[in-house]
Amino acid sequence: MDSMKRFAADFGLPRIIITLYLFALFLAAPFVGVNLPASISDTLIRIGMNGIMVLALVPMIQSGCGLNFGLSLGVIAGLLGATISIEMGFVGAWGFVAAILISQAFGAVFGYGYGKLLNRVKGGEMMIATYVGFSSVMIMSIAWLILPFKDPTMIWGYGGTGLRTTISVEGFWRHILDDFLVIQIGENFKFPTGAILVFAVMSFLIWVFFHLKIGTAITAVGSNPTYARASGINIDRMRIVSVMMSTMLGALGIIVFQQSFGFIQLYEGPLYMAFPAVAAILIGGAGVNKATLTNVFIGAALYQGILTMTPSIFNAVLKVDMSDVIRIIVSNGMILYALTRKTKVAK
Amino acid sequence: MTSRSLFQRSCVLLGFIALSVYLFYIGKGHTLLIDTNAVTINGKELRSPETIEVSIDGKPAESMGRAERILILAGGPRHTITIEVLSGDDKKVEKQFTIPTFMDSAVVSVPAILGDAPPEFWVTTFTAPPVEEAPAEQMQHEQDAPEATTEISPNATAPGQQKP
Amino acid sequence: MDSAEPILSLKGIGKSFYGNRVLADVSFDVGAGEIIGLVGENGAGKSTLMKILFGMPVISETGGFEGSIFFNGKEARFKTPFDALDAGIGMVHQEFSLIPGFTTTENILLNRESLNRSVLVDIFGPRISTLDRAAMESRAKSAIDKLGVTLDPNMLIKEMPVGHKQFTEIARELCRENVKLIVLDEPTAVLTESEAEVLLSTLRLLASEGIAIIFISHRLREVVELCDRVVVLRDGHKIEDFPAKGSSTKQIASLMVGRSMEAQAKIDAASAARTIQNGSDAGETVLSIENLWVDMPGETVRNVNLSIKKGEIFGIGGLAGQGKLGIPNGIMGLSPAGGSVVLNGMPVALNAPRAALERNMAFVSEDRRGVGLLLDEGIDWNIAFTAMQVQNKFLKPILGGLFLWRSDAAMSNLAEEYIKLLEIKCTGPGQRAGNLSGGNQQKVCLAKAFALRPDVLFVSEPTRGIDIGAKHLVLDTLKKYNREYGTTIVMVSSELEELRSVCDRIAIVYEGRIEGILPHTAPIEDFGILMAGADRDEAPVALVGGN
Amino acid sequence: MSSKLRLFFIENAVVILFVVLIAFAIPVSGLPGTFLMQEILTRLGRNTFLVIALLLPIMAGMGLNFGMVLGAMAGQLGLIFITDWNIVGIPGLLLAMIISLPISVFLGWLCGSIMNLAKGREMVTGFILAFFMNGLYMMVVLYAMGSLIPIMNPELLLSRGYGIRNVIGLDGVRQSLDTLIPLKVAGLNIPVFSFLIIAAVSFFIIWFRKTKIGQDMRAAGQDRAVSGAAGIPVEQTRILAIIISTVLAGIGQIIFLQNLGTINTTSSHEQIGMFSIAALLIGGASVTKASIPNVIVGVILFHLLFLVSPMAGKNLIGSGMLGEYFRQFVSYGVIALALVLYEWKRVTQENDSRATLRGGGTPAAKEAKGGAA
Repeated sequence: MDSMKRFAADFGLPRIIITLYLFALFLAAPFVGVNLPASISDTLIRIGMNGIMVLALVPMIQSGCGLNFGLSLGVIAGLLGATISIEMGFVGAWGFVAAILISQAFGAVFGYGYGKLLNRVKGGEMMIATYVGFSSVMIMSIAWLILPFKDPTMIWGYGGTGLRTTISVEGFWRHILDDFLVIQIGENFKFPTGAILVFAVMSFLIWVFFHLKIGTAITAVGSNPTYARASGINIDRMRIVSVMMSTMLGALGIIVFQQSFGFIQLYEGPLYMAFPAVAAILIGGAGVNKATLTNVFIGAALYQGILTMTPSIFNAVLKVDMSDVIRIIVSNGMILYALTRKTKVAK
Repeated sequence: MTSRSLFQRSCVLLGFIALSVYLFYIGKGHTLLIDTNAVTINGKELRSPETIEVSIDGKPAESMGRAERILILAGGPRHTITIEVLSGDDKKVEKQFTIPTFMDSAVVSVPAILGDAPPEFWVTTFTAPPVEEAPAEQMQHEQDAPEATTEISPNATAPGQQKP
Repeated sequence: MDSAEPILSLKGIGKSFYGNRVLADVSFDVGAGEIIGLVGENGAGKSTLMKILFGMPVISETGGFEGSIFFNGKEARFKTPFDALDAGIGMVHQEFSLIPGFTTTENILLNRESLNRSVLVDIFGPRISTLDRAAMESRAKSAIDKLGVTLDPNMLIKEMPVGHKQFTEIARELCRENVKLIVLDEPTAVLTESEAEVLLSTLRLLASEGIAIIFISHRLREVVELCDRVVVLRDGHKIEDFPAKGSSTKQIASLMVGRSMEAQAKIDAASAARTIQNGSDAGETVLSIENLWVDMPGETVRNVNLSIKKGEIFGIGGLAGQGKLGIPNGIMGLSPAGGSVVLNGMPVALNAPRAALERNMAFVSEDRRGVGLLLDEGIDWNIAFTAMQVQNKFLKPILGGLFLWRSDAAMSNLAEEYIKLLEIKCTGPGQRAGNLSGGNQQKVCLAKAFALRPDVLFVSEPTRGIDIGAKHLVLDTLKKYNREYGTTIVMVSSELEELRSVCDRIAIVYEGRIEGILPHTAPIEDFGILMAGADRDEAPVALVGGN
Repeated sequence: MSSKLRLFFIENAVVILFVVLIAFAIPVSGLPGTFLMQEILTRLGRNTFLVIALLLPIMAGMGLNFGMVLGAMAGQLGLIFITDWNIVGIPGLLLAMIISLPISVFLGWLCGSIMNLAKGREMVTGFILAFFMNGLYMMVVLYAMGSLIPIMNPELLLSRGYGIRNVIGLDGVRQSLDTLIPLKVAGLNIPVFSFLIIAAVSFFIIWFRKTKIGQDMRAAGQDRAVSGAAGIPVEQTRILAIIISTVLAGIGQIIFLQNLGTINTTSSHEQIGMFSIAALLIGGASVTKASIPNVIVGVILFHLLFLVSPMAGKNLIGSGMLGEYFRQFVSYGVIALALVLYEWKRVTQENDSRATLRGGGTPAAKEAKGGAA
């Protein structure tokens, strides 16, 4: 019995409530005429879309840099990759790969600078990450207006300079992953094998990374920086590696997101992108300086499950769409819960 | 000390409650419908002069013909109405009247005031006649902006530009 | 000095933490206007005694204390420090507890400011009234004048010289209405000579006005000059309580580090059994240190010169705060340091922990939980980590050596090996280091260092805060490793007995310099002399001794 | 002399940067001087109160109170009720403030206690708490009002019968503060009464700093351990600082919306926290030190920039949006800059203070070096 109690204690009351809430939604679905297979398939698609964004938080949490509210920097790198790939006219799979490669280059550069900054402000990372993320989104918005993009599908209709706010990836690499080896059961259950596959592969790579020598060192830096320093680890370099990884994964994540969403959202699109990912990994059980892959899987599944099930169930039952309000309360409630736990690292 | 401070604190609390009630009382807004239709009081039929200028609580005056009705918003229970008769013996009348707090809209009869009818006839509560007039007025206020939570991004279900 | 009826008298005070006896049957009195010098090595129980006097919550939380305290003639049991403060006992800590951005006046009267009572008090409570700055300044001035020093009441603390900060704290304690006893914990530790002199004269002035003073310090010279009586604590027992006049720092030092009877027997047996196989000057020098300075907070090393022989167990002792801990931290690059360190003929780069580790030197830190352990990870991680990172042990190359894969199996085998070797009581290699006992945690730190197979092993305070059984095991393991693998061990400890029972030669550090090096068989008094830095100050004390 | 000058520049680097920026942007924007003056006067009357609400938590060591948005929500609830009851003019505003009082005291107490749970990261906790409470606020306003909470005036409700409309006109109370004492000087009408209110709250802050509770806040702000040891109830003092800040933010929001004339129920409170904090920082305040002059200078510079940058963007690059984004970038950027400077100074201070503890470490090093050489 006490192992149950221990599991409940460390799993945390709010997490239990959320899991029960989602479970209730899934149970209620058939009774209120909500098509269960469609909802499950919708949830899976969204897990494929957002999974990598949640995964991107793991390196920085492990290295003790805290919750990466500045994930939008990675998203910006991804947007640059996508737009440049479209500008160069790459289409289909090659366009998708080009977008990813370009975005990884930008992600590395942004991550390096961002990591250097965070090393100067050890202890106060989270708030600074938030506002560095916000200001860089705004600088990019100015850049989107000025950068010399020519591709007709992207620039404003009447030939002005500057890119449109949302650019369709229709002709380029829309659903390239979702439709890859897609498993279609019945008319409304679609398993996005491509996206889930990429998410699984990336998670495996992260798992491998944290089994390498450098990964072990990063985990030690997060767990006790003085111990790591006394063992000859160059703490600042390890933190920069973790920030670069987080930013590059963010860049990859947004591109996978866009191929499924079908649109690239520029200007203020990425402003609040970090918060759903942070909420998801916290719902999954991560702490402010400890995150495992199970946290990512459980978190992404729970969070996206709630996001898909709440609107359909509430519409069916109460004829009112409170899903937006519930999403805000649940995700921010989880972040608040994590922030008020007693941890010494990464304010 | 505690009994004294308890007493003082309850005084402050009561003070706040009293102040709120007072503010509610003197701040309550009313819609006044200034009416120049003829009206018969105690058997005497009173008619309003050809053209007059009416102003409430010193606000800019508005000219009115016979059998017209204009709408003025005013706050508080006590009001002064100044009526200046332009046609004929240009008499100027200034009268005080009060409106009960919970009477949202009230009809103020100019002929009753000019004809020195007893004060209780000056103001009558406005009962919205069933059909023809109410909707018209209703339409004018209807600014039902679009639903608060509709998404502007093309694909509504996916979390596009969402607040956290 | 007229101690008609003692302000404070402690009767049979005893305390044990989790079965570990820290204080046993300590009793002494403090009369009005009397200055008591309380001396004793770290861990002798001084700070626990003060915590008991002040009713710190940590005492009641760990089972209260034995014996009784009489203050002002009445039995007193202070449940919180505020009761003690109100009763009239003031405390001046070593680290300043002052608000940097406040002026002297504001600090002296912190939370006892004089207020002009405002009419709103009944509604909003007493804290709504404004401060009466003028009255505050005059109260502060009177407290400062009592000290006989000149302090500008409106100067901000952060712009103040260190000495003035000390006086501000004392003034704050004086300002309490019925202060009768002031406890000063290492007040002169951060003062220059001149500032210390001024402080001593101030304390004499306060004593003459009838305030009792407990003066805790490691500067024995000051204790002799200032105090009326000296109370020596060792291992939780009150060893001596004698008038300071006519006593010498040498005498006090040797009392502080003298050994109780059974410990003495242990040392004689151990040293007799061990043949002198590595004599002091035989064998070539493995490590030579010249003009080493280390900037470690509270343990500054000013100028250390040592040469350590191969296969030797070299001890470094000395009183707390004299800089002995700074030496290993400096050499291993954990604190900023300078000077030259040559290992096997080749110089070692300082300020780079990696360089020291790569030169096959290992360090078991005195700060177990802070530096020595990964509390959230398992025992296997803790032991294998440094060896893995520095010597690429427990790693399998994959993809043709492009990456190095951590083999958890090898790590847990290593952990199993050391669990058996050091008898670490745990549920297995995976158990989190955080929930091991103190003794077992120390064994894990040792295992971490042994896993590196170092040529030179620095060990800092290996037996502090662990139970007796674990102490013996740790020391025996060190000796075994030295015999079997010939590892040169440099052991830094404040327990002189241990040093004398384990080490071949022992250097004593005083004020950041090596005062002298003695063979382990040297008599205890000689160590006492070096510890008190006596030979350099012997001369002046003798001259002045007559007062 | 040069070092003092250098110190002056470092201290007010941010203010000087913005003065230069605006001096460059005003001519480019081509906006007439009188228009700018008039706008600045109205905005001073409108926003200063909100920025002043930030001063106490900074003094109490809790940094920039991103949780002031909770106060803005309370203020808006007050306004919604008086609009529903159709209470007009000054009495309406006063009643709205009285209604918002208990709500913001409760929200302030809640925010303060949660911040006490996350000591050391009060700012990010306040920031997330603002989003969290925004969820609850939207639930109350969009779903509870009209259904659970009786709303008499049907015009306020959405077409579905419950939930407050997106945009509410405050015609009953619009501009009632600003026009209470009309004064026209050289063609500019000056909201005298609003300035009186701001003067009143400034004196309140100055007086408050002199009280014992103000002194306790300053002590707790600089060193929690020492003030706790001296017997100051640190936890309650910090909560009180947040409560007062939330109450002032509520009142400030009512003044702000009265001047604006309309509420958009779901969004006009969200940006208010960020704009007020950005304004305060542009005025030269830092995360640990802020004064009333910082507030005034900050509001003027921030809003000058706010007015000028879209036009400057249009004239420079021909796109108004550029100026808009530049304005947002400046607001976020100045907060990021202030946070980085604060943490950077804090980290270096920690290293220096360790040095002083060494009992003059550096002389020891010099002496030994001297010895070695």
